[in-house]
Amino acid sequence: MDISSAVFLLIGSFLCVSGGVGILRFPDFYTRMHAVGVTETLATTMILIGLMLQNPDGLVVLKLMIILLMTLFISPTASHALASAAVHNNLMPELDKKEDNEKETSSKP
Amino acid sequence: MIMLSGIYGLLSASFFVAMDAVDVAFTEASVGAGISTLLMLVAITMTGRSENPTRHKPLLALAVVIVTGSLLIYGTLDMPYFGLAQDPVHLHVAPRYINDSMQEIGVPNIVTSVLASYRAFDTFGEVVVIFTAGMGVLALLSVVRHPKDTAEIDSINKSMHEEHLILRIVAKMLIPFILLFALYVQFHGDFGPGGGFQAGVIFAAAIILYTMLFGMSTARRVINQSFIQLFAAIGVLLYGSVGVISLLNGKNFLDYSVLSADPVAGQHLGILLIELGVGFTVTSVMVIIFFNFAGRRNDQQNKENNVS
Amino acid sequence: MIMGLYNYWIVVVLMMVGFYIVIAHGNLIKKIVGLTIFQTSVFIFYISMAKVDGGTAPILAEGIKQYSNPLPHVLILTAIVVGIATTALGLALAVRIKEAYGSIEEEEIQTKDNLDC
Amino acid sequence: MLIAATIAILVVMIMAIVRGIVGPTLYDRILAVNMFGTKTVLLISLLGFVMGRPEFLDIAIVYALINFISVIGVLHYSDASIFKRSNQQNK
Repeated sequence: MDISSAVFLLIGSFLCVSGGVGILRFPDFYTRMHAVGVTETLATTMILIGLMLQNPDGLVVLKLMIILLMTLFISPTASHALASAAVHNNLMPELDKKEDNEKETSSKP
Repeated sequence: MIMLSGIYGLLSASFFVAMDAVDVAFTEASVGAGISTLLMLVAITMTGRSENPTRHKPLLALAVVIVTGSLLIYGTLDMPYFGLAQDPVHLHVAPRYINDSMQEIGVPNIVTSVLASYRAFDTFGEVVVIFTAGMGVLALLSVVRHPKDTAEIDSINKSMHEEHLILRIVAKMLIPFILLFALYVQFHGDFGPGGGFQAGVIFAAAIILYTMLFGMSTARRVINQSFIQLFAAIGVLLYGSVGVISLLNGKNFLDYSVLSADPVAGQHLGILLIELGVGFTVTSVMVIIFFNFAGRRNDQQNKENNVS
Repeated sequence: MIMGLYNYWIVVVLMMVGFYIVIAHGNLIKKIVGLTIFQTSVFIFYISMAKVDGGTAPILAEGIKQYSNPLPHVLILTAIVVGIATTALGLALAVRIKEAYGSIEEEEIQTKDNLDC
Repeated sequence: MLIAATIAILVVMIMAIVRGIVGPTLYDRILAVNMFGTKTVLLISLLGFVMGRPEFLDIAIVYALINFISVIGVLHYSDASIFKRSNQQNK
């Protein structure tokens, strides 16, 4: 039980950190959002499952399940709203600005 | 800049969790991160975001600040150390609350029992302050309603499936859950972190979410202004009348042991009632504040559009 | 051992940041932001005083001897909600001042006031 | 292991703050705040377990909800509004 919980927590932390590196290092808004939005849900799921395995007590697991469900609903919706706001207000991706494709490598996900 | 203040609210709430102040963290989570950020943002869009770069005398201000700060730091040298159990703060009334509240009040959450029973008169004062602030905002910002509301509601309903479809559907799924959760917080305050203040803010947050996504007029049709004002007053009156009932029964103001034959059961009932009063008042005052700010802003924008 | 006082220093620094914003900026909204920062520093001051080493949250449970001090928590809990209500009142005043004077800069408001007299 | 996860999340939160301060556009800042919020939810749940009283997950639930509401609110009322009916407002 402990080992599996530790594995889940480790995977979750790793995903979190990779998302954090992504938000720091990526060149423009859309790639940053890609980095965060993709890692966020899986990282949250992993960490919360790890916590559930730590304490298999009814009420605590129920509350963790609620948090998990909320995150699964909320975080993609927030990402969607943010991205559509950016598109709506004519924020151009980096690649469209530079018509020559020399910088392609900088935005590889 | 306001985004950073949002981060600040989030950060201070997690700090409060680390400091074991779960009730305070709960309040700060719902207030500091959500509503205060929103209010600041609405106020900034209404007043214009440009700032005059000329300051009074920044150097003088800096000097005053540094002198005051160093004096304060010098003053802290005599303060008790952080986290010691023998600090003077912990030696006077706190042991009594911690040791005796279970027999006297019968509520596991000491914060609730102190808030709603030992220091209920203080809390009554706070509720009245909140009520007065809400009325002040109402007096300052309320606008005359326009008769074209129904047209706007129709246009929102028509655009339902074109604009923000995902947001609206998800919000429709979330809002009942938020309201339910607020009720849980309201009535679970005796046993865990929670109570009237927090529940009120969460309730108001749900209504604010609805207002933002479905438009001001729709929300006003659900909750109209005079109804919500009545609600705010009912909260304060409920709180006060519990106190008056105990006065009439020959006990002190807000001494709940008369409410039932068994004193502890009376305390339970009293705490439940006044938490309900607090919840009513906080919800309706927050909603009043938000409605008036947002309504004023819509009004300003309509005027600008008509001019241009 | 003097490091045992660091919580007060953090509070003082935050408080001074808020104080500086209040006295150095002419913009009324900025002043209100400064006041909220000041307010939060006072909250942190109270809460950090309530902390007891080895104690947990003041909700009675079996097998726990040491609790943090519940009284400051009560005071701050109500103060936060009152704080947002009064901040809203201040913002409402700022909005009305903007409508009446066309500006929320302190100096411009004063010059306009002096012209009226 | 709980401690390690907590530290990882703290590091990520610092990264998000850096992006929130540096962030060239408004959207970067909102993104940073959103990320910060979800990480705070995780941090609070983890802290509850670290301190050995995991009953207080209610705060994390409130956080998840309020974070969503504030992101929507910011998108509604800032320059990044998605709710503009006519294009000339608010520019």
